[in-house]
Amino acid sequence: MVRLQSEAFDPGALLSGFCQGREETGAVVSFTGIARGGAGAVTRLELEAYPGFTDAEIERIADAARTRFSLHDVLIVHRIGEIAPGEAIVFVATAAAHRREAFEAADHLMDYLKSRAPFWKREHGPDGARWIEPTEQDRSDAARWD
Amino acid sequence: MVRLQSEAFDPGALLSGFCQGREETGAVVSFTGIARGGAGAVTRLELEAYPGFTDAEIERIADAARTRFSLHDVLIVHRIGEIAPGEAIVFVATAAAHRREAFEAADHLMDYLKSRAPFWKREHGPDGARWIEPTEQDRSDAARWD
Amino acid sequence: MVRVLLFGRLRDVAGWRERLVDPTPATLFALKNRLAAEDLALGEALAAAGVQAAVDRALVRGDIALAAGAEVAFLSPMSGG
Amino acid sequence: MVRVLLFGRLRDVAGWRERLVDPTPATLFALKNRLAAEDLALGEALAAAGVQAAVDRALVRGDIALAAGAEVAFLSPMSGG
Repeated sequence: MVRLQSEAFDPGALLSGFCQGREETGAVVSFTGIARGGAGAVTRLELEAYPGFTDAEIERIADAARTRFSLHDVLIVHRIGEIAPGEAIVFVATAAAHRREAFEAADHLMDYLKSRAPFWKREHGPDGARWIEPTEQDRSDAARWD
Repeated sequence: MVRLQSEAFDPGALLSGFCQGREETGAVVSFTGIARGGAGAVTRLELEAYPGFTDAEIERIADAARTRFSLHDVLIVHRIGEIAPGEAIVFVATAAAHRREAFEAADHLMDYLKSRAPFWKREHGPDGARWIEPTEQDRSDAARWD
Repeated sequence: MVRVLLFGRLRDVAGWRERLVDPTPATLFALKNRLAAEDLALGEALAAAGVQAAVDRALVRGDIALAAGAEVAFLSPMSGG
Repeated sequence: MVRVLLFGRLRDVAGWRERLVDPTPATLFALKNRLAAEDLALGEALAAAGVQAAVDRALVRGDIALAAGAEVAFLSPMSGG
């Protein structure tokens, strides 16, 4: 399931729900991305999605990952709107029979989300605002799975 | 922190606590290992540790991972005693500035725990009990980090 | 009439995020030309590397005919999540 | 006197998980010999591949002198977590 939401969320509550009632899932991996304050350089993050497009794109990647890594389940929750340092931006959880698939799927989904998912992100700080683009590292991380 | 406990735990509650108050941590990865029922073949798992030895060994590996992967924090909770299918056996969480380190550290710690950590594990099922040893896959996974 | 949406930097350049363009331009390129004629800076920004277009929420490469009521989005280079 | 602990399969073989051995054997090997003399099956199991020993919670390779009050653990091949 893929969810974009402007409300803050508790990654632990998401993980609890995701782990429930799994008798044949051996491995659950979660990734939580947290907005960093950069020691005061960033006061807030602004994240925009194109509703109906961004979620459909992510859903497509999640479906492909489900097949590629034999996942039992996958959950992606992404914040949009204004995000304060210390708040969770993204939560990805993957469930599989064995740990290798669960780790690789979560790793892969995060590489995709960080470099190719259709979001527009701006950092606000004491010196004004700036648009963020994926780093070279983000791009080469994502290319590992192509 | 490393904790061995006989009480069941909620991985989500552990993740919530672990994520709190982190303004400079960009990435938290968690792994939850769940006891599988094997479609009825396993009715319960029995896991034994050597208190004062097992926890010290795991602590040593956690400390090494903290340095090797520049972790901000690491938490390992491991069940001992009797475990029912669907219950969490192990929870590992890693916090780092960036996702690559957090993923690799969690992956590494799990490979260690699955193949080399001093536990003795027995599966109980309708056909009796059998001792479990690491699989070839577990051993070669762990050797990736040597 | 088509609905035009701007995302990311493009919005800063144009000073708007959404508007209606009437009558319906025949094609995507015709729409771009019309926006550029009204706002040179936006025209340049739309032509910049990495800017993509989506028609009715599907990415489009090259030109494409526009139907009345279409939703056309111009997407600045994406930031990732 | 030393405290002897068995883990994993070794316990199934011996039928006990913990006992005191008195007087204190001079070395680890002397302790093993004494256990083997009392229980042949346990002696064989202790000599099997992959069985390790820990004295006072530190792994030991080869022989080592034992002090009175030492805790000696014999560890079957570990299962992992």
